[in-house]
Amino acid sequence: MNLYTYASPANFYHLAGKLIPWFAWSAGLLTVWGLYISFFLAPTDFQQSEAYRIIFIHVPAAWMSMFIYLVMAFWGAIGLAFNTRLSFMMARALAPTGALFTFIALWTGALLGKPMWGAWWFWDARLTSELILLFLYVGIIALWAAIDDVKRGDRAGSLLTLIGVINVPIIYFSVKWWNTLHQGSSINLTKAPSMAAIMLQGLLVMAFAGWLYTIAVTLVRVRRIILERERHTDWAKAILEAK
Amino acid sequence: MHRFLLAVLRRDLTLAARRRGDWLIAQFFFVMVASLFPLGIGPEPEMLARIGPGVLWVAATLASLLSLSRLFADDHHDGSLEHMVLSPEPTVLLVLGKSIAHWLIYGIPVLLIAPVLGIQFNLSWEAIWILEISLLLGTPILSLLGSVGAALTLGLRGGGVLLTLLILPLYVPALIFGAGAVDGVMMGTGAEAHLSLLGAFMMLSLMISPWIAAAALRVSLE
Amino acid sequence: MPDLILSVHDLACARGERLLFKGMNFSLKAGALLLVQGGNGQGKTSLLRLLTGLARPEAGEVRWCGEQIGRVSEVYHAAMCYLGHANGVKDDLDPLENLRFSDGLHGRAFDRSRAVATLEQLGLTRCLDLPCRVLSFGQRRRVALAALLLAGATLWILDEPLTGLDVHAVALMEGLIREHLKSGGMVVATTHQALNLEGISVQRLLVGNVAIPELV
Amino acid sequence: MEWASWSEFWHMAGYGLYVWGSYAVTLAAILIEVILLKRAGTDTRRRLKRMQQWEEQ
Repeated sequence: MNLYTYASPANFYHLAGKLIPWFAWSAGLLTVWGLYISFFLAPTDFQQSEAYRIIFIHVPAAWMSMFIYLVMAFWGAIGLAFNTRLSFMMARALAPTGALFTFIALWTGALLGKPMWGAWWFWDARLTSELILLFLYVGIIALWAAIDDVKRGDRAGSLLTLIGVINVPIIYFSVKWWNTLHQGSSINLTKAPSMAAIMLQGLLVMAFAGWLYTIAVTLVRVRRIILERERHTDWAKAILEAK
Repeated sequence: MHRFLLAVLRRDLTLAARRRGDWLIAQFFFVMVASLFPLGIGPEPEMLARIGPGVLWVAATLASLLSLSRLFADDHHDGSLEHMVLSPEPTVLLVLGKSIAHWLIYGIPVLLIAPVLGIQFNLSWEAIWILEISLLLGTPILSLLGSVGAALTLGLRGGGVLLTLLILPLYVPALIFGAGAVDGVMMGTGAEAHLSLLGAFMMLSLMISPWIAAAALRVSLE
Repeated sequence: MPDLILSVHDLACARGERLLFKGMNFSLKAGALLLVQGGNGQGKTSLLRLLTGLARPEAGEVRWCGEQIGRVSEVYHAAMCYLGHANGVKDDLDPLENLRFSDGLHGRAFDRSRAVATLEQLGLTRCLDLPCRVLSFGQRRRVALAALLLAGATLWILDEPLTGLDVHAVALMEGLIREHLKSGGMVVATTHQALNLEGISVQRLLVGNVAIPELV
Repeated sequence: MEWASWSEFWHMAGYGLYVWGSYAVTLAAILIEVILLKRAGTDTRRRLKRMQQWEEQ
């Protein structure tokens, strides 16, 4: 009973409305803390100079981009298995933010690559997988955009996410393997040679901030989707009247 | 069960024999894409041999996409797809049969044409032999994964372009292992590892794709 | 063997955002015809697609002999044959090849002489070896009907089976339905045309809220 | 404290362009998402309200 109370879109709409400010504000606070660590507490890396400070965005963004994809696949699988409307809406609400983080990871990866290894782009396993992940996000969003029927779109998108989630690790390892064969020396963006504890702390704080931001944004988006889909119900009409 | 599978295969092959133009287009596309590269890059034999495997593999994936957009579309249009889905046999079997038929119609000709293009690209006989094996293991992946895309985009506006967008990223491992095998033999590092990984990826596609494609087909027909 | 029965429980159907109908209940026994009536866009075709299992209901269930059709889909699809707006006839194949494939779909061996006899019964004697592309719409519809007859299904679900058929074919169709019901079959059909239904036990179902004049 | 002065901070030992380029684009991307989200929210409400009025007629 308790579990299902919030699985109903109407209740979830109100709950989400109450939660959004909390997530948004804590995301903001954590970002400030994370930025403080990354610019003022973390020491200058003796090998890589100040440019390495980009990893405080790059790595959390890359984590988020992959994690959001997994969460989308999770919600999609739940939706397909139990036919719960809300889980499909969650999957849809997550996708744009996932694509955004993928883009940020790619952009910062390029800006990190230039000063460190002398090229804007390296076909290393991580960046290449991020690029393909971006393609997958774009594909899913395009599929949703192309299908007018809500129910069909929900299911089709979730199926595509699922086959992607099986494929992403395979892509990652195949690219990694391909990369070692072709480049000899492997470049790894995450393994800064001297990963100080304070750096790890900075990465984690930024990643948490990213999470809270994602949750806040997703809840806003899911509220909009709920309202759109439930507009014929009495409670949704009441909300629209009130505004 | 096997009777059902055979019926699907037989029908699709008969239809392909009646409409040769449809699948010949994909093969000509394969030849044309592969032939454009030397024109764009230059005729140095060493350079061509270096990029040959990759180019042929990319051309093969693009040609598969061209033919995949029609995999279910024609049957959907004349209503026979509904009859097939409503048969007592599971939809998975239907999708499997159609994927196999697609491979026979698209993959086998690619296998036949590839050596000729390999010669154009100045590949050694050994490299051509490995290219053939890699295509033999790899083209079924294209048909199987492609069936998922074809089922998802069934009946959508601009379905063909969308199919490309959805499926090309999923082809990446096949492309890497397939072209890598030929590269490996040319560089003297051997092709076995690539080929076994390609084989493993094919088995995985064979086990998973028909289920997802069948689910997608039912969703698209709803 | 339990009595064959198709039943619908509290069925609701939505298309896009619009709820077409809800709370629909009926059951159909062997030997009976269910005539689904209603105006355009009221959900007749949607109802038939729910009955076949192609579409999934918004709420409620369709049951075959008391079991939800999704659970017994193998049995149900062996006992059911659907004829929709599209004929499901391949234009590049000739009528016999089409029937051959239809047999293959149901896992049966192809009985050529029976197929020829059925096509002849439907008046297609002269075009057995022509690709269906050159046949008229009505003739292609008859090929689809031949597949329906050969399928040997208990339950026929027919969406506008009379469209495009001439007077003779309509009479033929009436005869076929009558025979099918007499031998213990069931039929669910939509039609805009009048059918001669003397001596048939007919159930009528009005879909949607637009009443239409009686068609008999 | 790592930095002797603000100018040193902005300079980032010569890597200012890369570091600030990353942070600025990230900030811009997030701001754009938030703004688009806000706008989409009001747009949706307006559209739904309009449709509701139209349907009630």
